[in-house]
Amino acid sequence: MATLQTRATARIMMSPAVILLFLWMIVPLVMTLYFSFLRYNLLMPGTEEYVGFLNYQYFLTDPAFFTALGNTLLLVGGTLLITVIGGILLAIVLDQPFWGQGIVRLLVIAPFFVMPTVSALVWKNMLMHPVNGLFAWIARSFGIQPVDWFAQVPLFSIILIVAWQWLPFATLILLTALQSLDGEQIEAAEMDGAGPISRFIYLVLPHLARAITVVILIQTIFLLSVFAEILVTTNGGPGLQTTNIAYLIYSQALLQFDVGGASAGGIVAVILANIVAFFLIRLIGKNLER
Amino acid sequence: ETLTIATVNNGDMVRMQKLTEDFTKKNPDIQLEWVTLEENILRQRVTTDIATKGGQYDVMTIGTYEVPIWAKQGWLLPLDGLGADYDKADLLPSISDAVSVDGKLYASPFYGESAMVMYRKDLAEKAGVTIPEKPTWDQIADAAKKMTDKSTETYGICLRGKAGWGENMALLTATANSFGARWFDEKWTPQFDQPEWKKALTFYVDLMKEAGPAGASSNGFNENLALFQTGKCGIWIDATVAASFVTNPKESKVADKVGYALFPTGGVENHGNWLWAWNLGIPAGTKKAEAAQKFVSWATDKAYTELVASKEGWANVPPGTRTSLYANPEYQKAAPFAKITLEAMTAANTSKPTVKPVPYTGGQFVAIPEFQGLGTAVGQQFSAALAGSVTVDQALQSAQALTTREMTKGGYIK
Amino acid sequence: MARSVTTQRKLIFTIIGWSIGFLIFFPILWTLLTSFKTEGTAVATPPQFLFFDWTLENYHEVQSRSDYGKHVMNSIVISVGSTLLGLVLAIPAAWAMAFSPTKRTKDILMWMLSTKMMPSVGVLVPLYLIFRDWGLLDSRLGLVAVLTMINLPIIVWMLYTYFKEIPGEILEAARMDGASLMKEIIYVLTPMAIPGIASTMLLNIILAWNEAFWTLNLTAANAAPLTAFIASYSSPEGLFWAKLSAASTMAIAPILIMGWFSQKQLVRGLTFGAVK
Amino acid sequence: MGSITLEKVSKSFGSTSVIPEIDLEINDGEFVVFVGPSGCGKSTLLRMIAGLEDLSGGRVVIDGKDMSNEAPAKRGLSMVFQSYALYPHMSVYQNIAFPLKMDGQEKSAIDKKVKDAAHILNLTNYLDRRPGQLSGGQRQRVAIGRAIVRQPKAFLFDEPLSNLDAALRGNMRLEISDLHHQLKTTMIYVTHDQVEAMTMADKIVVLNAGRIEQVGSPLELYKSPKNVFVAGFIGSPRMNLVEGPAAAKHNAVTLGVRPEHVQISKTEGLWKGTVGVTEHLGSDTFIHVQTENTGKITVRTDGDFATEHGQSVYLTPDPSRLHLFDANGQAI
Amino acid sequence: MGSITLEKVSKSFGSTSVIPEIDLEINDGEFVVFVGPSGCGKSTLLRMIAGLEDLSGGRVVIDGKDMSNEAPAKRGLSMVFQSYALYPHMSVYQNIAFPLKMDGQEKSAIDKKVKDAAHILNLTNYLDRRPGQLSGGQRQRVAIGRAIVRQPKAFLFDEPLSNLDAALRGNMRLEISDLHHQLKTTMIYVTHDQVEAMTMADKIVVLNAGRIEQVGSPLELYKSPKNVFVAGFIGSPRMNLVEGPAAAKHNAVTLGVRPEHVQISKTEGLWKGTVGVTEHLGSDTFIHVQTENTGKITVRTDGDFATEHGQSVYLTPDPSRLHLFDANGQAI
Ligand SMILES: Nc1ncnc2c1ncn2[C@@H]1O[C@H](COP(=O)(O)OP(=O)(O)OP(=O)(O)O)[C@@H](O)[C@H]1O
Ligand SMILES: Nc1ncnc2c1ncn2[C@@H]1O[C@H](COP(=O)(O)OP(=O)(O)OP(=O)(O)O)[C@@H](O)[C@H]1O
Ligand SMILES: [Mg+2]
Ligand SMILES: [Mg+2]
Repeated sequence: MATLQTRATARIMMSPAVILLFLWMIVPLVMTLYFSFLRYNLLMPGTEEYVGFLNYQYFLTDPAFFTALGNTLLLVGGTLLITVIGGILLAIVLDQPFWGQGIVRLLVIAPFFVMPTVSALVWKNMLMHPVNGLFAWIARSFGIQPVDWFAQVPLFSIILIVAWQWLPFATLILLTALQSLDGEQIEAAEMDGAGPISRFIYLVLPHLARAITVVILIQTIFLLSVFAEILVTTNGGPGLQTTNIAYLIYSQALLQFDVGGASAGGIVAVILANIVAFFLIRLIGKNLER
Repeated sequence: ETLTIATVNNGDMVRMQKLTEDFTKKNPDIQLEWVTLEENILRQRVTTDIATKGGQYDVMTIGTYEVPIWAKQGWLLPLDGLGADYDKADLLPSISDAVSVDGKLYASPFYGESAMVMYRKDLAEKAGVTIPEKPTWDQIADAAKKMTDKSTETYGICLRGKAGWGENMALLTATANSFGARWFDEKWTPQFDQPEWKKALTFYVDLMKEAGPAGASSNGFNENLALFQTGKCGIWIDATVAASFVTNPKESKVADKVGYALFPTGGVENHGNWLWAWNLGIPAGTKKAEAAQKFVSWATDKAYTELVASKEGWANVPPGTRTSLYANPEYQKAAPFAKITLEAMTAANTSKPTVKPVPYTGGQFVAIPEFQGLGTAVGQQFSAALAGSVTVDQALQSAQALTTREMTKGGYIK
Repeated sequence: MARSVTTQRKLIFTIIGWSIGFLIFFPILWTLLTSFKTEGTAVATPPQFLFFDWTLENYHEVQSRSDYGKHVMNSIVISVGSTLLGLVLAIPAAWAMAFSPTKRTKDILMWMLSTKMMPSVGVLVPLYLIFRDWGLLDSRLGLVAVLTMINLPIIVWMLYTYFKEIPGEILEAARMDGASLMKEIIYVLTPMAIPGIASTMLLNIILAWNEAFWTLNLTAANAAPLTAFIASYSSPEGLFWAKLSAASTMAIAPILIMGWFSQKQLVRGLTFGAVK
Repeated sequence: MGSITLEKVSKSFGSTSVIPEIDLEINDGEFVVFVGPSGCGKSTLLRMIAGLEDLSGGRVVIDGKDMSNEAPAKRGLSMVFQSYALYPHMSVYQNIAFPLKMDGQEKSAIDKKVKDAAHILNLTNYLDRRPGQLSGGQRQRVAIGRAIVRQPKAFLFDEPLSNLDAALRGNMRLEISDLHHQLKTTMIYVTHDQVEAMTMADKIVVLNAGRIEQVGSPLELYKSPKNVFVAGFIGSPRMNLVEGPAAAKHNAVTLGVRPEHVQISKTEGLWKGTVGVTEHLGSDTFIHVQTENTGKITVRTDGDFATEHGQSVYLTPDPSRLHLFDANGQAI
Repeated sequence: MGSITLEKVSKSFGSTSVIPEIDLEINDGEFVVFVGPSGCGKSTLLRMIAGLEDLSGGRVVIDGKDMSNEAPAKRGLSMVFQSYALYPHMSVYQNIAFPLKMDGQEKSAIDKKVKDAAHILNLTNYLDRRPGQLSGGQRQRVAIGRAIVRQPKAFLFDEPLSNLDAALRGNMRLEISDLHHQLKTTMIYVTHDQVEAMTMADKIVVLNAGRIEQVGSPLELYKSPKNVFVAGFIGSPRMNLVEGPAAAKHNAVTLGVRPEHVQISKTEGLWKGTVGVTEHLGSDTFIHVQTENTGKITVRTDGDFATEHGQSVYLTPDPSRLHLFDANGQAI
C-alpha cells in the first residue's frame, strides 16, 4: 500500500475534508475568541469596546458556573450510567430467543428517532406531570403520593428523559457486540464449570468493554451539549439545579443576547470539552486499539 | 411581492393565518409567508435577526417588552402609513402608550392582556367565601385555603412557578408591585434586600405550599390552564386571555362556573400593572415597507375584528386593544369577562409600575435589554424557593447578588 | 449452543422482553394515542387509554395550519443532501486514512471528532453574520452546508472503520489490474463498502433530521424543516397536547418508519464498525 | 476412569437427521480419532459427548454412568476447540487457572497446578501474556493447558490444529501424542485430515454422513479398508481407484491400488500412459500418469527416478496389494 | 518476454532493514519459488517486484527495462494474492474481465478472453456466480483467471494455497503446475511450505531474514544444501541435525542426515536409543527415537516396521548420505 505515489495521493484526497472542517472550526472559533474580548450585546449595538478578560472573569466567577459544571458532569455521568447498565441488561434480554423478538427490538430502538424537543415535551407534560401526568395517576392508583418530578428531582428527571433517548443507541451497540461474542468461548467456559453469572462477569463484560467505550465516547460528545430538553422542561431551574454549561451559555447568548459573555462561555466550554476529550481519547486509545 | 411574517403560535395568530385569503383577495399583488413559532424561539429568532440586520422578516410579532427597546435602537419603522381607517385614537391608552415612543407608534397592537383573578364560583360558594371585585391578597389567601381539598385533588390556588422571565417572574413582579416592592431604586440598585420583596415572596411561597397543587414550581401558563380547565383549581390569577379558554365549553369542564376579579392588592393601591400585548412591527431594514404596512393595518384595524366575528364569532376576536370593542354589546354578551378585562387594562400603568419611584418602565417586567436574562436567573431562584430547595431568604439573597453583578457588568451601577 | 431452549424459559423471556419493549415504547405510543383525542380528553384524569372518541380533528387542524409537505420536503432535502455531500467529502478522506495511514491519522480522526464538542449556541452569532453576508440565511443550501460540516466527523469516522475492514489486498489487486485511483475507488472500494456506506447514510440522515438548533436558527419560511414545524406547536397559549401529539407523530413518522425498515443496516451504522 | 460408551446415539436438527444412530465403545486411555469429510457430523458427535448439544436419542455413558442429561461441567471432560476459544482479555495464567477458579479451589493449589501445566507445555515464559500476543502454536498449547489442569476423565479435541501452518501442525501433532503418552488419559480427537488421524490414533473412527464406515487401528484401515470410502480417505497420496475392464478382470467393480504399490518402468508393464506433472519431494517422487485405459494414476517412486513431462511410461500394480470392491463399494 | 532481474534490491521500513541487499536473476518461463520462514521478507520482495512497495535501494529490471519507479499496472505483471482478493460484488465473469475493462478493451474481445480463461480453468459453469458462492478452490481459480487474461509477462503468487485444506492444496498444486506447462509464462511463487516449493519449482530461492541462503533446483537443494538453514528447511520430515562427538568424528561441527537415510534395527547399529512417538502413515512410518548421545532422531521406514513406545532400537546413518557443516553452518 505504501508507495510514495499512494501516500501523495492520500494527502490530496484527505485535504478537502480536512480543510473544510478546519475552516468550519477555525473561522467561528476565531470570531468567537475575538468577540469574547468585547463588550458586545446584540441589543445595544454601537457600544462594542475592548474589555480584556472581563467576560471571562464574569463567566468564571458566575455563581452558576461551578454548579453548571457539576450539573454537566452529573448529567453526562448519570445518563451514561443508566444507558450503559440499562443497555447491557436490555441487550442480554434481547439476545435471548423469545417470541416476537424482532418487534420488541423495533419498539426498543424507536426513541432514538424522536426529536429531543418532542420527547422532552411528551415526558414533561404527558408522563411526569404531577397532576395530569400518567405517572402521577399510576402512583395515585396505588395510593402513593405522586412524585413531583421537576421540583423534587429535577436533574434526575432530565437525566431520565435524556437516558430514554439514548438507551436504544447503547442497547443496539451492546447487542451487536454481544452477538459477536464467540460461541465457542462461552462453551469453553461452560465446560470449565462457569455458571451464568461467572460467565457474565468473566467473559461477557470484558468482551463488551470495547463496545462500552464506543457508547461512552459517542454519547459524551452528544450529551455535553444537551440543552433542548432543559429549555423545554425546567428552564434550568428550580434554582440552578438543572443548569448545565450549554444552558448557561444559551442563557447568555439567547436570553441576554450578550454575545461577548456567550463567546467567553463558548471558549470555556471548548476548553472543558477538550479536557474531557483528552481523557476520553486516552481511555479509547487503550480500548479501541485492541 | 412576498411578505415573510414571523408570528407566535397562539390561537389568535393562528386564526389570523387562516384568514390570509381575505387579505390576498384585497391585495392580489402581495403573497404572505408565515413563520409560526413558539414564543421563546420566536423571540430568539426575531431578535437575532433584527440585531444582526439579517433581513429575513418583513413583519414581526413582538411583545410590549421589545417595542420600546427596539424603537430606541432605530430598528423599527415608525408606523405612519397605516391608512385612514386605522383610527389610532381608538386604541386603549395604556396599550397605545406601551407601543409608542415619543408619541410615535412603532408597532401595532394585535391583542392585549392584563392579569386578573379567575375563580370557581361553585367552589367559593361551597367553601362559604366571597371574592370581591377588587380583592386583597389576604382575601385571596383566605379563600384559597378554604377551597383546598387535597383528597379530591382540588387546590385552592394555581399560580405560575416555572422559572422564566415571562413565566413566574411575570406573576411575581406584578405581585411584588402590588406589595409595594420594586426591582431597582432610582440609582439602579437592586431591591431584593428590602422588606417588601420578602413579604411578597414569603406570602407567595406560603400560600402555594398550603393551597397550591403539586409540582407548582414547574407550572407555567399552560400547565395552570390545564389544571383549571379540568377543575382542579379554585383560583387562578393569570393573564386575561385565559378567560376565553376557561369559558370555552369545548375545552373546559368548568366553563359556566367561572367568576372574575381584579388583580389583588397587597397593602398599597397597586393592581400589579400587568400589561402585555403582542404587536406587529416592521423592521427598519425591510425593502417592502409599504406592503408590510398594508398588512399590519389589515390585521389590526377594526375591520379585522369584524371579519373574525363574522367567521368565528365574537368570543374569538382578538381582545384588549381597542376601546370600541368593549363598547360593543355583542362582544359584551359573548365575553362575560369583558368588563373586568377592560378595567384591568385601564388600571395598568406601564410608565409608573410601582408606588415608589423607579428609573424604568414596564409592569410585570422591566423594560431593559438585560431583563430576559436577569429575570430568568432570578426566576430560577424563586422557583427553587417554591420547590423548597432553598429558603425565601436565600433566594432573595442570591437574587440580590446576581442582579447586582449583572447590573454592574451592564454598566448601570458605576 | 444448539441445546433446546425450554418453552418455559422462552415464555419468561417473552414476558420480560415484551414488558420492557412496551415500557420503552410507551411514550411514543401514548403520543400516538393522544393525537387521536380531543384536547379535553387529552388532559383528562383518569387517563383514557383506548376507549375514547377517536378523532382525526387534530390532524386536520395541523394540516390546515401549516404546509406539512413543505417541511417534510425541506427535511428530506437537508438531511439527505447534507449526508450525500458529506459522503462525497468523506469517502476520499476515509480512503486515505484507512489505506495510507500515517502516524497522525488517529490524531486527525480525534481532532475531527472534537470539533463536534463546540457548543453550537456559542458560535451562533458569528455564523449568523457569515450567513447573512453570504446570503445563505433561510436557504436549503446553507443548511446543507452546516449540517454537512456538523456530521462530517462522524461520517469520516464511520467510513474509516468500515474501510479498515476491507482487505487492502483487494485494492492492490485492482491496482495490479491497471485501475487508476479514481477507478479503484469507483469500481472497487465504493461498491464493496456499500453496506457500510448505507448504514453511515442512515445514521447521518437521522442525526440531521433531528438536529434542532441550526435548522431552527438559520431558517425562516423557505427552508424550515420539521423541527421548525414542531416549534410552531409546542406550548402556545391554551391546550395543545393533542395537536402537539398529532404534529409530533407527523414529524417523527417518516424517520421512524425509515429507521424501522432499515434497522439491520442501522445497527451496523450505529456500532461505528467498532464491534466486529 | 475414562471409558465412554455411545449407545444408539442419534441427532437431528429439526427434521434433518445429521447422525442416524451410532454405537461406539471408547476404552480408558485410548486415543480415538474421528475422521471424515467436512460436514459428516464429527463435531456434532463430539459436542454431544461433551454435553454441548442435546441428544435426539440414545445414551452417552461415561465410566458406566449415564450422563446423557448432565450439564457439560458435570461430565468431567475437557474440550479444546478449533478456534482455541481462549479468553482474550485474560493472561495465559488466568486462562489456565480459570477452570480451577470456577471450581473454587484455593489460590496456592491453583498456582501450583497452573505452573505444572505451563511447565509441561513449555509455556512458563509466557504466563503473563495475553492470547493476542501469542503465536498460533502457543495459543494451542494454552488451550490444552486449560484442558489439562482439571485432570479430566477424557479430553475432547475439535480440529485443534486446523488453524496452524504445515510445519507447526507437524510439531503440535507430536506434542499432543507425547502428552497422551505422558498422561494416559482418554482422548477423542476430531479431524478431517487423514494424516493426523493416521499418525496419532490408537483407533480411528471413519465417519461419513453421520454413519460409522469403519473402526480400527490406523494400519488396519490402511491395509484392509472395508469399503471404497475408507480406501479413498485413508492414505496419502490417495489410493488409485480404477473402474472398468481392469477391475472386471478381478471380478470387481472397483479396483484400488495405492501409489506406493505401483511399479513404473520406461519399457514395459501392464498399463501404458504418459507422464503428467511430476512432484519431487526429495525423498520420494510422485508421478501423475495419464494412462490410456485406466484414467489418471499416481505413482510413488523413490527420489531418484527421473522422468519428463509427456514421456511414455508403463505401470504395473503389485498384484498382492490390490483392493477389490463390489458394486456397493464393499471390499470383497 | 518475462525475465526479471533484481539488482541490489533492498528495503527498510523506517529504521528496520527487512531486506539488506538482494541480487537475483529470473529467466523467461521459469517457475521460481521463494521459500522461507514466516517474516523473512518473501512477501515484501514479491511486492517490490510488483510495484506495490517502494524500493529502498537497487533496481528491478523487467525484460531489460528498469521498472523500479513504474506504477504496478505498467509493469505487465499479474498477481494472485493469498486472500485471493476477488472483488466480492462482481460475478466471476466480471472479476476476470476487470483488468481487460481497465485496459479499455472492446466488449467482444473481452468476452472471448474471459471465456477462454474460464475454459482453461474449468470455470465455465460458474461465470455468473459471486465469489461468495464459490468453494475455496474455485475462488483460487478465479483469482488465477483474473491473472491470466492479461497475458502478463510474469505471474506473481503470494502463498496462494495457504487458505485451503490439505486435500485441496494438493489438487491446486497440480493445477498450477499444469498451467505453467501450458502457458510457459514466468511464475514467481511465494510460500513457506517446503513441500509446495519442492514439488512445483524449477528453481527455489531460499530466503532467511531478508537474505538469500541458496538458489537452485529442488533436487539440488535436497541433495546438497549449502548450509544448515537450507538443510533443515528443505525435506520432510526435517533432516536430523546432530552436534557433538558424532559430528566431530567427521571433522564437522554439525552432522546432518535425512530420516530416510537412517537404518533402524532392533539388534545392532551405531546409535542406541528408545522409541518415542511412532507415526504410521500406512505407506511409511516415522519413528521418533530418543538416542542416548545424539538427541532426538527421526527415522523413516516403510509401513510395515513394527515398534512399541519405549522399545530399545539401534540407528545407523547411511555414510554416503551424510551432510557435514562447519561452525558457521556452511556445508563442508
Ligand atoms: N445448529 C445446526 N442446525 C442445523 N444443522 C446443523 C447445525 N449444526 C450442524 N449442522 C449440520 O450438521 C452436519 C454436521 O455438522 P458438523 O459440524 O458436525 O460437521 P463436521 O463433520 O464437524 O464438519 P467440519 O469438518 O466442517 O467441521 C452438517 O451438515 C451441518 O450443516
Ligand atoms: N508495513 C510494514 N512496516 C513495518 N514492518 C513491516 C511492514 N511490512 C512487513 N514488515 C516486516 O517485514 C518483515 C518481512 O515481512 P513479509 O510480510 O515480507 O514476510 P513474509 O516472508 O511474507 O512472511 P509470511 O510468510 O508470514 O507471509 C517482517 O518482519 C515484517 O514484520
Ligand atoms: Mg467440525
Ligand atoms: Mg507473506
